[in-house]
Amino acid sequence: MTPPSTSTGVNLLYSEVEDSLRQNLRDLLTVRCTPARVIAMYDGEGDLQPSLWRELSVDLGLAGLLVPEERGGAGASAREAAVVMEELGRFVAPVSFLTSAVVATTALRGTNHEILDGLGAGQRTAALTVPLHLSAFGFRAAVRMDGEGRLHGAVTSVAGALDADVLVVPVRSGAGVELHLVDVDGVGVTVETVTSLDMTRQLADIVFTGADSTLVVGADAGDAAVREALEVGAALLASEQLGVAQWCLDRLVSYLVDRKQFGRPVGGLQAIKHRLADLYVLVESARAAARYAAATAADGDPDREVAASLAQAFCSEVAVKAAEECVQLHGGIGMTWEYPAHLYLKRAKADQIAFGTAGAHRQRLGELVALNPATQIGLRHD
Amino acid sequence: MTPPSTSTGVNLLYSEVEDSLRQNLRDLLTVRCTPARVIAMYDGEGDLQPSLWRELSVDLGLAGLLVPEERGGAGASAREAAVVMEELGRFVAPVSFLTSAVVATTALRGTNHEILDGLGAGQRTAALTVPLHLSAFGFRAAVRMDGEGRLHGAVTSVAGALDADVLVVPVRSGAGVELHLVDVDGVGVTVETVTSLDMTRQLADIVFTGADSTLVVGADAGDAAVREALEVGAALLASEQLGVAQWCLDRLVSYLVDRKQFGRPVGGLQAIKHRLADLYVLVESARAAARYAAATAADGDPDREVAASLAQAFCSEVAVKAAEECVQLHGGIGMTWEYPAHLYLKRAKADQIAFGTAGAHRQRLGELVALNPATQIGLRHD
Amino acid sequence: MTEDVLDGDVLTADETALAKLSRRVERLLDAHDPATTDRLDFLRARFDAGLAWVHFPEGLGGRDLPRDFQPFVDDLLEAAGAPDNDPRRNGIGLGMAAPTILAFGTEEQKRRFLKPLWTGEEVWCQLFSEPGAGSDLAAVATRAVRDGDTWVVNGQKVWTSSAHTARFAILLARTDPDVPKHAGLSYFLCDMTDPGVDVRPLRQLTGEAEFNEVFLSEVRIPDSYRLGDEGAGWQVANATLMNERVAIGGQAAPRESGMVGVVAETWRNRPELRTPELHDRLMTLWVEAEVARLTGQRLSQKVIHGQPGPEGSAMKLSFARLAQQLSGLEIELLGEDGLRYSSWTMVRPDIVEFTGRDAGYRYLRAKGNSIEGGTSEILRNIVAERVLGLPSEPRTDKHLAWKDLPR
Amino acid sequence: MTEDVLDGDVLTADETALAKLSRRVERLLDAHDPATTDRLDFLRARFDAGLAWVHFPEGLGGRDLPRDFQPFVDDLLEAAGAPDNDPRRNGIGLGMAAPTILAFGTEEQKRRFLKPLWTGEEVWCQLFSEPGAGSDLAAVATRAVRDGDTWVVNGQKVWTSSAHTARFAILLARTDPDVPKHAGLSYFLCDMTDPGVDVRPLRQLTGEAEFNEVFLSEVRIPDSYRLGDEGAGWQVANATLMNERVAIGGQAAPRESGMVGVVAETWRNRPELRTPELHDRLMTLWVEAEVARLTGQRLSQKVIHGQPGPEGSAMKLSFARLAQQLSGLEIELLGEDGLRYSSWTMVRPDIVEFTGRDAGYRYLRAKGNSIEGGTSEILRNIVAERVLGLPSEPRTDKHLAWKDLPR
Repeated sequence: MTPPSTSTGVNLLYSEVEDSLRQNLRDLLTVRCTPARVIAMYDGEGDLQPSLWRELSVDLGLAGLLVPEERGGAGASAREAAVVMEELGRFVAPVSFLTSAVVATTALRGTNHEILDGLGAGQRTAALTVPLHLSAFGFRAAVRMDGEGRLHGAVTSVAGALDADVLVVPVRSGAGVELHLVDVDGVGVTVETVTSLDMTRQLADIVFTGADSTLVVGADAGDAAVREALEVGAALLASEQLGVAQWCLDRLVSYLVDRKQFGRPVGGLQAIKHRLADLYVLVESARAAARYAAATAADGDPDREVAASLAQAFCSEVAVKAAEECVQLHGGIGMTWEYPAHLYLKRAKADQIAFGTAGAHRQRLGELVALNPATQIGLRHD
Repeated sequence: MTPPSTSTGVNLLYSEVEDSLRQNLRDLLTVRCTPARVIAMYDGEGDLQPSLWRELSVDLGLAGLLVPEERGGAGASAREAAVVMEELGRFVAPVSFLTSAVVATTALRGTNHEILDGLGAGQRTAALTVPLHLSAFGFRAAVRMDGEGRLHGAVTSVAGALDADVLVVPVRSGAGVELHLVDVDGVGVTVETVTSLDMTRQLADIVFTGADSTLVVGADAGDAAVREALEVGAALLASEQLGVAQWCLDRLVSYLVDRKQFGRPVGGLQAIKHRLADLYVLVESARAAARYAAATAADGDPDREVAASLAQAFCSEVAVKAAEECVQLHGGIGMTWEYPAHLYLKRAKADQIAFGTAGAHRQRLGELVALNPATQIGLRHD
Repeated sequence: MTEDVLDGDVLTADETALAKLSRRVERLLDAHDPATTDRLDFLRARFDAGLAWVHFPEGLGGRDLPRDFQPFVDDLLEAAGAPDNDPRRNGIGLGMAAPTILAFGTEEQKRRFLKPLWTGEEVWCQLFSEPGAGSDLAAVATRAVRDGDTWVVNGQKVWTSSAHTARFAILLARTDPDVPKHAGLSYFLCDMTDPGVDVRPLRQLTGEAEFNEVFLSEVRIPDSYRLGDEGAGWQVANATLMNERVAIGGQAAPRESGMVGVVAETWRNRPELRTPELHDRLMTLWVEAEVARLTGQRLSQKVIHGQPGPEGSAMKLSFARLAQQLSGLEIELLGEDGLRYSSWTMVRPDIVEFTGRDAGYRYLRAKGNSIEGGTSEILRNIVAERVLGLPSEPRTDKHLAWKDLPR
Repeated sequence: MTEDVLDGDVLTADETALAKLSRRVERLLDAHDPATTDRLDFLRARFDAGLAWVHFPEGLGGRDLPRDFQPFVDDLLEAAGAPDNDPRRNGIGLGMAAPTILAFGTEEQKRRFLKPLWTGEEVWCQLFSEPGAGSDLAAVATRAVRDGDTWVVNGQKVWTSSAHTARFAILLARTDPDVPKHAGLSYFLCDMTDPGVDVRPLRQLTGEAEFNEVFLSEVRIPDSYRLGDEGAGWQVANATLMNERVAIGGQAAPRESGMVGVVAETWRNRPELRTPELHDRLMTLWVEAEVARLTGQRLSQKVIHGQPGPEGSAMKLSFARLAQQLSGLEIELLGEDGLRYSSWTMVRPDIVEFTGRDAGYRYLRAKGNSIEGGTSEILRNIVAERVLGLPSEPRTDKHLAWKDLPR
């Protein structure tokens, strides 16, 4: 007997559990993750990150969301993680949820290694050691092992490494890609901070010169583990982008209803109204795309690779568009350091590059849905 | 001593001669080329074309504008022809000016052949026998000669052929491309009408099965003559596109100032005003691009190939945009057969394909200004 | 969740309802073998069995069930070879007149009109728009003057599809010019066979006359055909329009339905036309179309047990924009073939396929998508005001009597 | 055309004027050898010779010639190794204050201010915008109250570039709150060394403090420093803004100047970053930038003997949009490198280069291009109303006394 839901496909709504998770997180972030504290990070006054991450990871238990229950985690799915990403985006929260609790955890989830206990409990924080701009379909390992089993190589622009105590390093071997754990403070590991466009997800350049490591995923499975981690990262980044865009829209609406020029609220001028209406359509569309990516990732749906690229191709543009409109329609105040709009602009623009640009994902989709590119450049010259 | 004009480059303004030419033409077209008569052409009630072309070509002398003075023409330049194209675009006039007086005449201009006398006097009308969508840089000749010197081959989607008495046919030969004159009514020539998206520039499919012909340009010069003709065609088509866009903007402004909804003129609603302001910016920009293409074509400026592709890459999009806005902002009435907006939409859309699409011209510009494409598809997968 | 027991198993409420529906379908098929029953007899029997539109009330073709149970019934009947009611012939009747009659009609009106509407015996059209009242629908000037128990109607309507095949129309007319314009309208059901109704084809830019102009001269409508209260026509008409926008924008459909599917097929079948530029533009629109599809799916999941809200306006905005951009791209992709057109001959089609005929037709016809059923400009106003809560335009026409407004 | 004779040849009027200019330059250089003359002495002598801005009147640094003769003079002097007046340090003075003083100033004001302005001895800034009066500039609340022959000014201004290096400011203040807002403003020249002027850096999203906030407390301005009539400040300020928009959008420049040149160079130097998608987007923007350049060139040909009109607003719209799209594209093109930023350290730059520093800076700074000097929204209003003649918005703030307006 066919259940009614099949007539409309994958469930794209929020569950009550997700709504309640969102509310708890929002309550905490409203108090703890204020714009002024986030802005201070750009001046290197970064005491926000460690304490905030402790509260989220331990007190709210978010670090263990994707850790299997048998390793002490919540055993939740990408759906719940996506709701967390939305809220973190809404507050441009500078925490390691995406890098440690989503990407690194996904890379390790199949191992049942004890590191998962620490990750799930929020006692350890990990970072997959790949450049932030890398997509699942563009991944190549940059680190190699010497004859004595020590690691060598450089990986630039790694997100989350500055807040991690353990690095999950993809290592080239003859038989494929292995995953190794490396202690951030270990001998032969250099982590250099990078002044980043988005200082709320600051990057680091990492160099291995004969570092010790522990093998956790063998050469038969490492490549797939990294690609899955990056694909889930792309899928859930869409929810962060949705949160960024939603904040921009909400803030614009409330600002422009209050702001008066020429004797009228600016939000009542038709040209502004139409732009906000268009933005609303984009944000609601981004929500459908992000929910679909999360739901298919949660269910291991065969369409999940399409869904992840679809969501990145769409949501990354929406977040940038929303942040740009947010600065523009605030006028001068949106350009100031004190007003938080720029935090969202910088996050949105950096997110546009993260896990592959929209253009790269469109190209990938063409391969996945049999819409092939021109076979030759300059073939048609009419 | 440096003349002052060099500080601001090529003259992009209209001269008094051009203004007066425009006014004469507009006066005539206002009376003779009414929307109702143009619309009737879509139902095959096409008595407008021959009489109108006679008045323009003979009475106003427009057929001989580009014919050298020594062959009885006006010896004018692409600047003046561009102004004529603007006005013809403004009235979507169904005449052979572009196909005969610009393109075919340019192809033959270097020959000093007596056919130029007839063309210049408006007694003969010619059509370069190439598909309308072909660009100068995409040209290849499709017709060949048999051992007895007779022509064979098919050329589809030729503009102007239905109104021409002589065809200017590019013919492949071992040494290059020759140009031949062929009588439209001659033996071995079949001209089949094509129901066209733009019936004001109706196309024809032409088949040569052993047709007699007269050689006018030899294999050493034919290819260059055709390419120059198509380049000038592209350069001046931009002025037609400007005229189309200008009509759409002017008509919208006058309609929307009158049209009242919700107790106010629609043209006073801010969202509409902003769209019309954006359209004005596009139209004025298209004017600069079209004038530059005309001026550089007139002067044989080394930048003329860039200018022609620049103008097509820009103006073809502006005309389509203006015509689409014209239909949309008229509301229902813009969709009706009786209202002339659709004539401009169809002309603009067909013009977008003519002489190469905007995309093809952008690609060509990349080659011309050393902005090379990616050397390999799918190279960058981040 | 309530539980039920069927054949010994404990079932959810949904499963119980489906099982019951399934049996009801079996009984209908047993009593009226599709292979031997007259088409219309079968459709009437299906209506009487409550299997026409299951979310309608019992006795009016439905069973008071959620709307999303309908595809289950449709699939069973289709599998058994049963005829359908050819819904495309009566889109306005099914999508707009029926839900409005259900919501605002008297018992007599529902009994009289819904059954022949559903079976397709009576096709419906819509007499709303006028030359002077397009986006500003509340400005309709068609007058209805009471004469005892009937109304005498005079005026001109435009953009009426199916007027030449319709038996009835939903009609918006001005019954009181002395009050502000939104307050002086009433909503009627109009018999199109009345001798005062004159239907003339209205040709559009595609060459076809898909719509009509309708001239109303001394048309007499009984007061029993008024839908909703006198003066409440604006509220009733708005309910109709919300249904229209959901019908246009919010349907669940598989990937690559509609315009995007047409262009994707052209791309796949014509490799010689491909360029890198066109590929990226195609993929951009493919992404947007697929996201719009998911957005429509999400919307229908949200409203599945409720009424359509202003979110449907957002969907229609996306639908229109994508149809236009995709059909415009297709012509560029086709290049030379895009310069050709199938035929400009004036015809009056019974059914309109946005994706039918050739690329030129699709391009031209799609221009109407952002005008018909609410222009995209009006829909943006609706989204801005009703969804985002932004202030409305300063207006002078809301409080003056209609007769005193400047024209 | 009048003719003249020089060295036996018949010359056009233009040629005659150029020949005369050439001789005048020679005489200046003979009398003040750049190699041995103090920079400031040379600049003052150049001003006195009427070679500073030839389109200004004689006696005020010019020769009443068309504006396009200036590059000829500049080129001759540059070739002779003469110093220039470092115009970028005093952009507001040269581009906005000077033409406004010339158009509206008294003879005394012109004599007092134009020469040290042109030589750069006195840098100028602009005190127009306020936190409560951004796009709605006529809403300025800074008060100027007359006290005998002086005005006492109190208020707060924002977005003042060069305030920390400026000696003078052009200032818009409210002198009469009892009349509608456009009628109660006056325009002043303000001495920035007055003890009541407090300049504080205003940090912006790039990390820099390129602008300032300026607090005015009991600042005393002599009435002889009022520019234009009392109550005519709005008209004077509009003339200033028109000059600003032309200065921003309408300069003649070679192909690939500005942002498009930066991105094109990145493209040429980094072949490994190229993709087909990025190529078409680059070419699209390259085309638009080149067309915008030609449009600016056409505009300057049109206005070369006249005053800037509202068409300058159209140019500024294109300039801002292109700077934003190009700088946004550059970050995508750079990919990984686009994720990095040079430095967030707070600095107060003397000169702002829109295309300076790194890609991230360009992207962020360009966001201001559609806000400063008139937002793109305001410019669209100007184009719609003043160029296309479309009706203005219904407004309630044009006839009420300023003090009675809702805030």
